[in-house]
Formats: sequence, C-alpha cells, structure tokens
Amino acid sequence: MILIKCPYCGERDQSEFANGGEAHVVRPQNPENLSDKDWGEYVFFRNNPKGIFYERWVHSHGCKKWFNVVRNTSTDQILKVYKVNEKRPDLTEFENTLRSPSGEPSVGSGNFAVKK
Amino acid sequence: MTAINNECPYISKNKITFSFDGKTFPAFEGDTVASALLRNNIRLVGRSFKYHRPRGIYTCGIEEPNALVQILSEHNEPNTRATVKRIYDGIKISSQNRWPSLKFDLGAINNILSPIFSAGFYYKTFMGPKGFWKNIYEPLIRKSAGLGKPPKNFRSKSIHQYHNTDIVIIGGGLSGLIAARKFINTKYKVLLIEQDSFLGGILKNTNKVESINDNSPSEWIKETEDLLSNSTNITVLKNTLVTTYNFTNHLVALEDKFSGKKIDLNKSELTLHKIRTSQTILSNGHIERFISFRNNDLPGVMLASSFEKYIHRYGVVPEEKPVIFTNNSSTFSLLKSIISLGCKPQAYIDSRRKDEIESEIKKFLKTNNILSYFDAEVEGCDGNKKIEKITVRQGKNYYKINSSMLCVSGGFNPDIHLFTQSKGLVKWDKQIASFKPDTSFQKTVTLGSVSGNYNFKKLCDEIDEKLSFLKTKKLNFEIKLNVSNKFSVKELWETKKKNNSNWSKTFIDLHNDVTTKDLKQAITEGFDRIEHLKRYTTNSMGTDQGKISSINSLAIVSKLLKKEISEVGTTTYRPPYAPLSFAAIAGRSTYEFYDPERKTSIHSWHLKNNAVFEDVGQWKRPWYFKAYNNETMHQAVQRESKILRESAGILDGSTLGKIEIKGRDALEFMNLMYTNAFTKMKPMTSRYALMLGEDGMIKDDGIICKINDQHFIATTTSSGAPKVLADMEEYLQTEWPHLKVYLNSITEQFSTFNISGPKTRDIMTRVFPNIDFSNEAFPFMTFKNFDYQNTKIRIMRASFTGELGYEIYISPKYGLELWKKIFSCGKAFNLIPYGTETMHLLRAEKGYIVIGQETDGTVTPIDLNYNWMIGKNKRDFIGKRSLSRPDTARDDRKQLVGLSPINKSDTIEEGQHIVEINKLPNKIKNPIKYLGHVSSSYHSPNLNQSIGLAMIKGGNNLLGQKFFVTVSGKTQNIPVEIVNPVFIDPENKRLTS
Amino acid sequence: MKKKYSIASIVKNSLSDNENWGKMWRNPNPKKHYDIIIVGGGGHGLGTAYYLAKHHGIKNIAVIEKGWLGSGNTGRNTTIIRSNYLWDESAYLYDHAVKLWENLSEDLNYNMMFSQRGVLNLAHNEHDIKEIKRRVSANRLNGLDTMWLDKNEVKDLVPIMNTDNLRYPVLGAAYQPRGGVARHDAVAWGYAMRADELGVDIIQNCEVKGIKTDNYKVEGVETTKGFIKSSKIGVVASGHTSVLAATAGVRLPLQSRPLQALVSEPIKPVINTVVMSNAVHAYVSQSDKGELVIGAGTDGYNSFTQRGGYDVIEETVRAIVELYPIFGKMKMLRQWGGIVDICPDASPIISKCDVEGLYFNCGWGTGGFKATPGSANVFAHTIAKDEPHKINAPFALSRFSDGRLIDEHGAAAVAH
Amino acid sequence: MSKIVSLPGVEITQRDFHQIIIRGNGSETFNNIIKEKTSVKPPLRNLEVKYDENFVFGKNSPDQWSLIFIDKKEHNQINNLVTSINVNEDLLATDCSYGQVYFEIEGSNKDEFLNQLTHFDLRENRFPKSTMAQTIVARIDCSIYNLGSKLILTCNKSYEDYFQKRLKDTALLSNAS
Repeated sequence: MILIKCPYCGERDQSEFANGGEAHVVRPQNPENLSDKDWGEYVFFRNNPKGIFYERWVHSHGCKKWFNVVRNTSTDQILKVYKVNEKRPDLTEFENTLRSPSGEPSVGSGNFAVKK
Repeated sequence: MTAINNECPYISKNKITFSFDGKTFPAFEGDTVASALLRNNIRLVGRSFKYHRPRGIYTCGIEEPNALVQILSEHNEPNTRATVKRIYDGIKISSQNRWPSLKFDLGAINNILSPIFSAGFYYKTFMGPKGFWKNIYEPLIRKSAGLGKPPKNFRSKSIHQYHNTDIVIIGGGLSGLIAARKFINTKYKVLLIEQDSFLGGILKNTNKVESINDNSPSEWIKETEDLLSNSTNITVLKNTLVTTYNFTNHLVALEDKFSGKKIDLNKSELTLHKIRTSQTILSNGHIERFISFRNNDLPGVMLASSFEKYIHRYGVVPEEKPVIFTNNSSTFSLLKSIISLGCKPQAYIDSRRKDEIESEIKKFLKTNNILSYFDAEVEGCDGNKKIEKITVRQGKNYYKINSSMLCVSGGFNPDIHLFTQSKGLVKWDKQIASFKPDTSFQKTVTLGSVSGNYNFKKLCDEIDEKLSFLKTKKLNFEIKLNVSNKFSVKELWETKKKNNSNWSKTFIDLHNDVTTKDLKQAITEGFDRIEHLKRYTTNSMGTDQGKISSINSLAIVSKLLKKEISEVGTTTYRPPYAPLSFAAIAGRSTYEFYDPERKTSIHSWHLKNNAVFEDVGQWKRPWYFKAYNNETMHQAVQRESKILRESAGILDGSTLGKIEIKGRDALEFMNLMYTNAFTKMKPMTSRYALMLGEDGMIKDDGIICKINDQHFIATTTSSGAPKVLADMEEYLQTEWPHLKVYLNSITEQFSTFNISGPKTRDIMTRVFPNIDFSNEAFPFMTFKNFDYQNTKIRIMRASFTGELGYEIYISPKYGLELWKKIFSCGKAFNLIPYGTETMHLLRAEKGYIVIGQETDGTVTPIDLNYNWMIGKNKRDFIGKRSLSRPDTARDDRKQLVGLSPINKSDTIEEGQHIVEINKLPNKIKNPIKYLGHVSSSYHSPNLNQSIGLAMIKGGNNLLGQKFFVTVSGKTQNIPVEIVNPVFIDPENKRLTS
Repeated sequence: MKKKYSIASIVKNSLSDNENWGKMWRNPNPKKHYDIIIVGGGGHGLGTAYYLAKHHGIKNIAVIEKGWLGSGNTGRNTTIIRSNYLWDESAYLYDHAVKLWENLSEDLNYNMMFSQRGVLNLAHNEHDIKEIKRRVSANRLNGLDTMWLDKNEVKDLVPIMNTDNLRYPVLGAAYQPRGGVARHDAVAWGYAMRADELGVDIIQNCEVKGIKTDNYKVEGVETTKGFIKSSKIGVVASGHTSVLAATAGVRLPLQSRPLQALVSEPIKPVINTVVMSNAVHAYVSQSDKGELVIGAGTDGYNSFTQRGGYDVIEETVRAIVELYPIFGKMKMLRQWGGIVDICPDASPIISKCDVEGLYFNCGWGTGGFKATPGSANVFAHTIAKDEPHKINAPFALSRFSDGRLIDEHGAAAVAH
Repeated sequence: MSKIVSLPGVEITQRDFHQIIIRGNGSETFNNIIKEKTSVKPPLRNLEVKYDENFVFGKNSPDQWSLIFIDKKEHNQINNLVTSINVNEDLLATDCSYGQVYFEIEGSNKDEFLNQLTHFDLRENRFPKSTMAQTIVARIDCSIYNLGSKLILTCNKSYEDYFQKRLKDTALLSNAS
C-alpha cells in the first residue's frame, strides 16, 4: 500500500484515494468533428507505460480534490505530486530517479532479488 | 532419555496438564506444545504430507516444518506449530494426517509406493481410460488432500491496531535491544516488536554470551527492559510477529494476546498491528539450516541450536546422549551446554577438516572425552519411527553409533525473508555461505546477524555506524563470550547415500516431502530455473516456506547446474513471513460489521410496521410491508399496488441521491452533464433527466429541479449517488475548471417521501392546509418551498408510479413526525406505506425504466426511445459523440418494448429470452437464436395479467407481432405479443390532472 | 508423441531411480529467422504455437519468453474455468475453451488435472438475482449447462457456507457443473512439451525488447539474444503487451493492473466446488493439495510491480471469513500478485492491427486462464490465415471505434 | 447529549449540533460575506480550525468550510443563515444539521482508541491542534477536528447506528484486554 501526498491534506494512506488513470488527456473541444477512430481513442485508449507514468488521483475519502502524480509503475515509487492546474513536469526531471527494485531496466520482470 | 535443566530461569514451576491424542501428560506453565512433548519423551508427533512418514520435532520455533498439530480445544485449529504454540492447563491437542492412529497410519502405504511418486507424478498418469479421470481418479485425489482437519465454527473478536511511528525495530534480541537503548528518551517514537514472549533472543537461547558490561545476560535484559518501559517514547510489543513488509514502510504484525493462556471468547485473542513507519530496523536474526542425508526426517533429528534452545528456554534436555553433526563452529555452545548439565554427547561429527576446527573446540572434546569424527559426515540414520542407529562416514570408513537423537547444524542463514519482502536486494556471502542483505529499496536498516554479522564484538560498532544518520546516543557495551568470536563454516548441503535404495529418502523439503532426488529429476526434465523447479517439485512451498532448507536447495541445484549460487538466484519470499490468521486479517470489519448499514430517519417506523427490507447498496430500504403475519411478498405487493392506484400510498425515498448545484455557470454545467436541455426550462420546474458515460451508455437518471439558471438540485438513483457526485466533481475540477460551479451532496440532509395515488391531493391538503395543491396552482413537474413549523420544506409534483404524486423534502429532524402526520391525515383515504417492489411494479405498468434493470451499461437513450430527452440543439454533452458511432447508430439495436402474454394466465419470467420458436429441444446443442431478454416482469393487479418490459433487437418495428418467451426449467415457451411498453394511462391523464 | 506418459512409464522410471526421464523440451538458441514468432511463453502463447504446428502445419516457430515457462499469469491465477458469460460472443469463446479443456489432458498426454467440480456464482441481492437469472437463460439458449440454484441447493453443495447470518445473505446462485479448476502450471508445461516435439523452438530467458516494423509491416523482434527475423509476430504477453505494442507504434486500449491471490494452509477437503461472489467479494476453491485458493480483486491503479495493496488482501479475507466462518481459524500461507491487462469492456482482444503481420492476444483482465486452449486455438487460426476465426472475429480491435463492445462488466464484474 | 463510551482514558459523547457547509473561493469578498452573515471570520489556511465554546469553524479544503454550532440554536435560524448566504451567486451554503452526527472524544488514550478504527496519523506533529482532517474511521468517511483537549468527529447520519456500534464494540474489546 503506497503513501500518497495529497497536495491539500498531506500524506495519507492509498486507501483514501481513487486513481483516475492517465493525466493530461484533454476532452476534445468539438467531439462532433472527430472521426469515430479518434473519438474511440479519446474514450478508450490510455497510455500504459512501464516506468514513468503521469496519472491522476483523487482524494476521494478526504478533500475530494483531484491532482496529478508522476509515478514509476515498475516500482510504484511516487516521484512528484502536483496540482491539476500546474504545468506537466518534463520527463527529463525523472531520468535519474528510475530505480526499480532489482536495479533492472524499465522493461523487465520485477522478480529479481539477487544483486548481480 | 530426556533430562531436566533445573537452572533454566525462564520456565515457571507451576505444573499443568495437557492432552495429546487423548492421553494426559504433565507440563509446566510456559511450555510450548513441543517442549511439553519433549519433556514427556514423546518424539513422534505427526505424519508427513505426502508419504505419511513418521515425523518429530525438528526445531524450536516458527521455522518448524514437521511438528504441526491440531488444537482441539480451540475450535479444532489445524496446522498449529507445536514449537510456537504455548500451552495452558487442560489444553487438548491431537496429531494430524494419520488414520486410524499416529503409530499405525494406513496412509503410510504411500511411503511403500513412494518410488513412483516422483516429481510430476500426477501430470504423467491418470489420463485414461476416458471418463476415469473425471469420475474415479480425480475425486479420489481430491479426497486424500490436506493436512489438518477443518476447524469448527468460530467467530473471532480479533482487533486491528494502527500505528504511525518513526522507528520500528523488528526483533528484540541482542542487536534489537542495543538499538532500542539508543533511542531511549529521544524525540523518536519507537516500536520494538518481538515474536517471542520475552526479550533477549540469543542471550536466552544459548550460553554464548557470558556477560554484558559485567552483568549476566539475564540481568542486562532486565535492566534494558526497565529502561525501555520507563522511556515514554518506546513501546514494546511481545508475542508479536511481523509477517508482512509492504511498500512505503507499511508493516503488518500479529500479536497473540492469549499466548500460554486459555482464550476468552468474549475478548480479542489476536491483535493485528498495521504499522506505518518512517524507518524500519531489521534485527530479526538468523535461522539455522539443516543438512540433507538419508532419512533426515526421522523423529529424533533436530537442529542443533533448537536443541540448545530447549535446554535454556524450557529447561528440557531433549536427550541426554545426543549425537552432534555440524559443518560450523556454532555447535560449540551446545557442546558446552550439554556437558555443563552433566550429560554427554554420544558423538561429535564435524565435516570440517581437523585443521579447520577451532582449537578450543578440539580441546574441549578431548578434555571431556567425547567420541569425535572430523572431516566426517552423517551418511544417514535408521530406526522404526525414531532414530536408532546413525551411520557416520569418515573417508572410506563407516561407523555406526547408537543414539536416539541427532543434532544437526548446516550453518546459519540471515533471516532475509522480510528484507526481500521490502524489495531489498540480497547478495551471496561466501564467508557465511548464505545470502545477506545488500541494497535496501526502502528506508530499511539491518543489524546483527540478519545483516550477516555474526561477530558479537563488532555488534556495537555496526549498530552505531548504521544508525549514525539518526540523532541517537552512542552506546558501547562490553560483551564477553563463552565461545569463540569468529564464525567458521564449510559448505555442506547433502551427504551421499551409501547404497541406492528406493525407500530411504533424503529430504530437501520436509513439509512437502520433496527429496533431493526430486530436484535432480526436475533438472533432468528441463526445469533449470529455481522458481520453475519449485513449482514442479513443490519445494519450499509448504507452510514453512522452506525456512531451514531453501538455501540448501539453491546450493544443490546450483551444483547440478554447475553454476554459482548467486547465478541461480533465490526464490521469491512471499508474504506473510509465517501463516497469518484469517480472523486477524479480517479484524472487526466482518460478521455484523462487514459493511455499514445505512438507515433513513423513518427506519424505526418501518420496523414497527412490519417492513421487509431490501439491500440497495448499503441502504436498508423497505421492500414491502406485511399487512398480516402470513402475508407473502406476492400478496403484499399485489395489495399495495392495487390500493395505491385506487387511493394512495407513500414511499420512503430518502435514500435517493440529492445534489445541490450552484454557481454562475451552473446552467452550462448541467447542459454538459445531462442529455437534456435545461436552457429553456422555467425556474421552479423539474425534469426527468439522463446522464451518460462518454461511451454513450446510460449511467444514471433522476429529476432535475431548476431553482434558477444558477441553482439546480439533482436527484440520482440510491446506489448511483456517490458516483454521480464524484463524476460531476471530476469534470468540474479537471475538464472545466473555468466553470464557476459548486456542488454539495444533500442526500442526508432531507427525508424524502413519495406520496402518490388518486387520493393524494386530498391527503396533502389535509397535511398542509395552507398550501394550494390544485392542478392550476401546482402543476405537474413543478416544485415549491414552504415554511413548515420550525423548518423549511420543499414539495415537488412528480411521480414514478404514473399516478398523481408529490415528493416532500424535509429535514430529517422533522421527518418522522411529518411521516406520522401524513398517516394520520391519510387514514381516511386508505393511505398505505409501500416498498420498492411495489414501486417497481407500478413503474413497469407505466413503462418507466429502472437503471440497472432495463439498462445494463449497453443501452443508449435512443434504445429506450427516449430521443425526446436528448437536447438536439446542444453542441455537446457527455456521451453525445458516441451516439453517432456505427454500432450505436444502428436501427436494429435492442430496443425497449412491452410484452403481453397471449394467454392471459401465462406468467412471463424476468431474465428469460424472446425466441421465435414455441418449444425448445430437450438438449440444446446448437445455439438457439433469440431477440432479446425480459428486463422486467410483474403480475399486474390492475390489468390482472402478467406484463413484461423487454429489450429486443429491432423492437420498434415488431409491435403487434407474436413471439415466444422461454420458461425456466421448461421446454414449452409462452406466446407473447410485442406491445407498447406503457400499459397504464398512456395519455398521462393521471399524472397531469 | 515421442514422450508417452502413463503409469507404466512411471513404474519403469522408478526402477531406474527416476534418473532417465528425458528433457520435456529442448533449450535451443534462437535461429536467425522464424516463420512465426510468439512473444510470451505462458499458456496462451505456448498453446498458440502448439496449434499452429499441429493444425496449420507450420513448424518454423519460436516462442520467446523472458522468464521461464508459465512465469507470468499462467502460474499466478486461481485456476478457475467456466464459460457462463452473458453475451453470445463471450459464451462461444469461453465454451470453445471449456470443450478443449475437456480433452486437453488426453490430447497432450499430460494431465492438466481439470477437475470439473462445478462453479457457483452467488447472488446476494435482488439485482444479483436478476442479473444471474438472465445469464442462466441466455446460457441455456447457447447450449451451456448453467442453472439457477436456490439458497438451499447452494447450502447443500457447500454446507460450510454461511448463507443467512451475514450482511448480504446468500439468496441463490448460478451453477455451472462443467466448470472447475485445473493445474495451472501443467498447462504451460504440457503445451510446451508437445509444441517442442512438433519442432517449435521454445526460447526461455530471452526478453523481447522491441518489435521492429517497416512501413506498417513487421520485420522481427529485438531481443536480449539478438535480432530475430519474422514476418508474423503474435504478442501474448498479458500485462506487458501494451509496452511491446508501443515499440511497434501500436496503441492498445489496455491498462496493466495488479491482481492478487492467496492460499491458505492445506486442510482436509471441506469445499467441493468453486464459489465466486461479487457482492461479498471473494472467490475460493480448494486445491488438490488441500489449500484454499482465494482470488482477490484488482488494484485500482496501473502497476508492473507484481505486488498489490495490502488493503485488497484484507478486503478479500473479510469476505471469506464472513461467508465461511470456520475459515476464521485458518491461516494465509502465501499471497502474491500478477499483472493483468484490462480492456475497457472487460473482454479480450484477439485481433490483427494496422501493422501487417502483427497480431495481439491480450486484454484478458482477470479471466484469461479459463480461456487458454480456446484463445490459443483461435489465435493460431488468426495468425495462420491472417484472418480471425469466426469465434474471435467480434473480439477485434476495431470495436473500440465502431462501438461494438462486448461489455462483460455487468455480467462478470471484477470476479471473472 | 449521550455518553457512548466511558473507559479509563477515553470518553466519547454524542451531542446535538447544527452545521452548515459553505463552498466558495476564499477571496476577500468571500471572507467579508461570511463574517457579515455569521459574525465569525472564516479560517484562512487550509485545514485550519477556529473554535470557542459556541462554534467550530474549519476549512475542509481550499474551497469548502464547515461551520458547526455547538450552542443551542433554532433550526430556522440556520435555515435563514443558509438562505442569506446563498443570495450571493458565488457561494453555496448547505444546511446539514440533521444529516450529520457529532461525537466528542476526550481522554489520554483517545488516539490509541481511535487508531483501532482508523489508520489516520493522529500524532501531534502530523495533526496539530486547531486543524481538521477528512479521513476514514470504521469504514466511514468522517471529519475530525482537533481542538487540543478533545477531538470532534462528524459523519453522515445514516451511518449513526453502525458507527455507534463500532465505537462501543471497540470500547468493549479494549476494556477486555
């Protein structure tokens, strides 16, 4: 269970939050102008990277505020928390923080326990 | 024979009795099942999992693979570790996995057949002849499963205790205590957790340490314990085992509150501690490992340090004349312990060469005239249900020694289980021939033997250095030892058998009956990765997770594969560290507290008036009211429905979700959230509205009240309320932050009553004599606010039954009072209370849909012919674009229709399907084409026939046509006619007049 | 079949001290080129290779696995098999699998221990009842053996179940007698052994780093053992599928979530069927070792850590203790997690895509194990013929633009 | 007012009260309006709580406040207050007086007691006096106000029975061990 720092309430147990999937997916201004394929992409397709992921959380059992989180999905480490109206931090900011449990690359199994 | 260590300070002299397999034995308070059995010279305590081989007590702790027993006096608790479970007077215990008795077990036939139970046995046989697997083999295999017998009915009162703390120290042994003393009276909040009932660990388990700062170990422990308990910032938990180490330093630990005591069922017997800490200090020590040799499972084989623990902790010398077999220096203290008690080892066998063995050991052996074999190993042992003879190999020579116990030490493994759970990386250390922690993934520090430091002299320095980043005191303790400070070990994992025999086995996993031969076979079959091999052989998958053997299996495998152990890697240690009680995990949030019950302010009235309740989400809603005791649900609902259409009924609708929406952009927001157009809607009117997902499918419905363009009140379904509010907040915060709108949930702020039926106006006029309820003054789908007594109420004219109806909103403080008043006024008009079932029946007669019944996440407003609810001129609303996708725009989608049986006495069943044939075959081989399903069906008391709503493919074009509806359990279908779904008052006269 | 297993072969080998069993599969180095490469050596992938070789006569196939065979979700699930899905498309697909399961042990001469002990799906409220009855009726018309049981019939099947004295009482259940459980690892091993015999190269310990394409056509895969050429690549990598797809520039509507399971200590038989429940969320069966195998729910966030939240375990155990009070006295032996790839409509994707020669079999979410043989069988057809089998045609990627979803949320909820 | 739990070191009392929830932007105008209508200046810092013997005023989140009246008031006074605040188009006030329940928790063991029902970190440095928090207690969404010597806990009225039972159950089992 991870610990998430709500920008408004501070550090809380993950059980107080709900995840809202990928962040920075903007609802199209004029859906009618989109092709079926593009609209389908908006409704159903989200990035699913192993590694750095920009995602949304809501403090659903707390202040009910939405915010964004940068998390490494291969370790569940939270690298940054920022408010919805704040600028998306650049990927380069996190390049040196990529650390998985086994020191493995961002693509690979999470099951190594022995240091080579 | 067993002997007694009268010097043992830790065991009480209070005598108690316990029973094992029906016989009563004496013991002391403080004994574990194992120490009590050993005290009574009982060595055979169970039968093994697969081969039903006789098994004894192997260890003195949580790592025990063999001695699992059933606690008859505690609801038959199965698979309890005899080495951990402390007994109390009168406790009843039995052995497991044997029939008819422990001494004579018929299942031992498996041992005779054991050569064919090789790795992968089940996968390779029992496949034919056809039908035999399903009907004969498989049921037989299933029946012979398992170890202990199932427990008996039981309701635990285990509780949870959360902790938020700065430091957690796991393990109250020497390192843990030194570390804890550094934190005394510091600013840190510290939790020290010890799995045993006492602190001290190695200080109490052995005589290795002679003194600390010139105090005896027990004095030092006492001093430390006093200091810790006087320090306000440190809490000590004993009898508490940390089982789980999750991300972000979240720990789970189980405290046994009744260790050594009879459980009081009114109290909480277990506490599950759920701990969040900033820093974890692991000082949880090491575990001794065994050596594999022929018949290394015979009762009488015991780990050497465990033997020593029985002496020092429980005052039991399991055997006066044991044989010691070791590959390391640690057994010296055992030798000394045994001699000091006036006993004498029958022999000492050390696999190390003479020159590798410490001179003090050699000197001690000589002085005490102990038969010694150096550069030697135990080839195997023999005996009937216990060790009788031990065979020693020294070079090419074999020696036979008579003894009934064999103490084995194969070295020590740092107990890295929790460390790897924390996702830390381990590394092979040749010096200690084991894995030890290397890189922490979390804020974790390891101290003492868990970190691979077996050197007492270096302990204080290690602790000071590793905790130097914290603001603590520097401490130094002078630790004097009885034994050599250095630890030396020579790798030895398995000894070679003298003769090949199919029945004498060399075990690698005692719990799961896996032999070293199984490992070899698995490798020859191609399983060359340790995890893969583990799955094929079930090695280290038993209840002990291979605590004394998993490193051994890695070593054996690496030799077979001709690889380094570090290359082979370790298996994944999975939480929990030791089996963890389900009752404790569940805590109090189960049984009567499993899920909160939500009750309305009228609940007590419903109870008094014989309501039968239905669960709607967490809410308890009246389902129907019994007019008399024997009234069935069908009777009640028919009665309620009929009376309502004749006079009036009232429903407690307080559970409906209600949301207040306010702000200068409220209108725009509502137009985006709902399909309907609200712009031209007049203030103080209301409208039925639909909410879609972006996929175009109906998600929720409700009535929207418009106070003005800046202020709305929306109702939602009872179970959809939290989701609708959350979705609205989400869109406001993330998609449209520019919209100035605020939302508040007001579900709980109002008692809501739906009163409807032709007599409603009369009743309302009596309840609220000052309000004009005439059709002109108070038309359909309008609402008004009124002062009522000391509060404000809102009344809306709306109906879900198809009859004249009003909804009343009032503060819950006055709700019950008003409800009662309505009844006293309604008495003259035959007003009845009705429940959700009648509501559903009446709305079905009227052709109204219910979310989750007519809709199932695949239904659009168009499918329901609710096109009129879609704001055509709106540029956008949630889900709009999806309605024009090729599949959603099809005109032969499933559409809402009504069903009427052609034979009026037929009953249409909900959930059945509409087909084109009048009879189904007895056995359906090829799929039968169907048009759709019956989404709702009721017996309508007002039409005196069965009616149905159905979602049917292309239903709009099928009105008037005849089809068939299937009947559950029958092949004969019912002929029905597709009709308009509105069965009652299609002109809405009743609603609007 | 070269390796023939039977009681006779076991006795014979026991006489030679079990030292002469042959390797179940070779351990080849990858060739430079294959006609077809399957990425992912779990049950679905190995099965696909087996059916390609057996039914479609293609022999030059490689299965590439980054760990060992069955190290992903094949070895991490709760082994439940059933086909009582609501929609026709799903019922056809899953029942295709059940029919193959019924003969798989004989087909492969390797015992999958498919135990058709029946599967119960409990109803705890009126809504559950309505949903289940509808499903039972639809299943019946599709020729499936699902039936409705009332509370007493459920109690007869599972006497230790607490049906009345709980927050959400048991009101009845759907029961599919042909459903059951199977030995999960054996599925991978059985397919692997027979595929290997038919000439398929099974390459373990080899990680595919990327899929190489040129002008919307696949060229091969970049692996830790070098580049391997192929004009047809089938990706069956569950949680990692979308990561691999991204290397070929293909976007899939998948999210990878932790899914946890746990087992108890072994006890003598006490629960003789598989029981699933959505409202009191837990599913449980007892293995042939006597362990209770318990499935938990998915976590609500993406993760590749193979580790879910502890709260999910707690939620599951609460439900188990509520539904089976005697289990309060039992203990959790092990818990673990897998990575499942979840589709928006809770149905899988078995489909071609915009890149020629690239095929996906993914999105199984929490329910892939039961479909293994069926999925492998139709996927092999799809790759061999370059067009879907009629059973998997509805499970195309295009459904996310045209809207023809197969929404199994309502019918199956979390517990597939 | 009723005693729910009385243990050594833990006293829990349920009281009648009135409460309104106010949504707004926290601007100067907002503050002035609220001060004018309620005669109390709203807390400015997020999670801050102002209180005396008559009221508790907490800022729940950047745009939400809870104003709790402990003193005796008529319900209509509250209704009128809500109506008068709502005249302003940029504010939303809602009366939730009888849709919520209110518990006071006092005593030296109150934290340990509550931590049998919630994971919430009650340590002084994490949850200082004169602040509030929204969290989960006994599976229910609650607000907790730290008034130093006591904690105030509010939750939805429909959960009242369940919540009381959980508190009493916890007391019973704490007492026993």
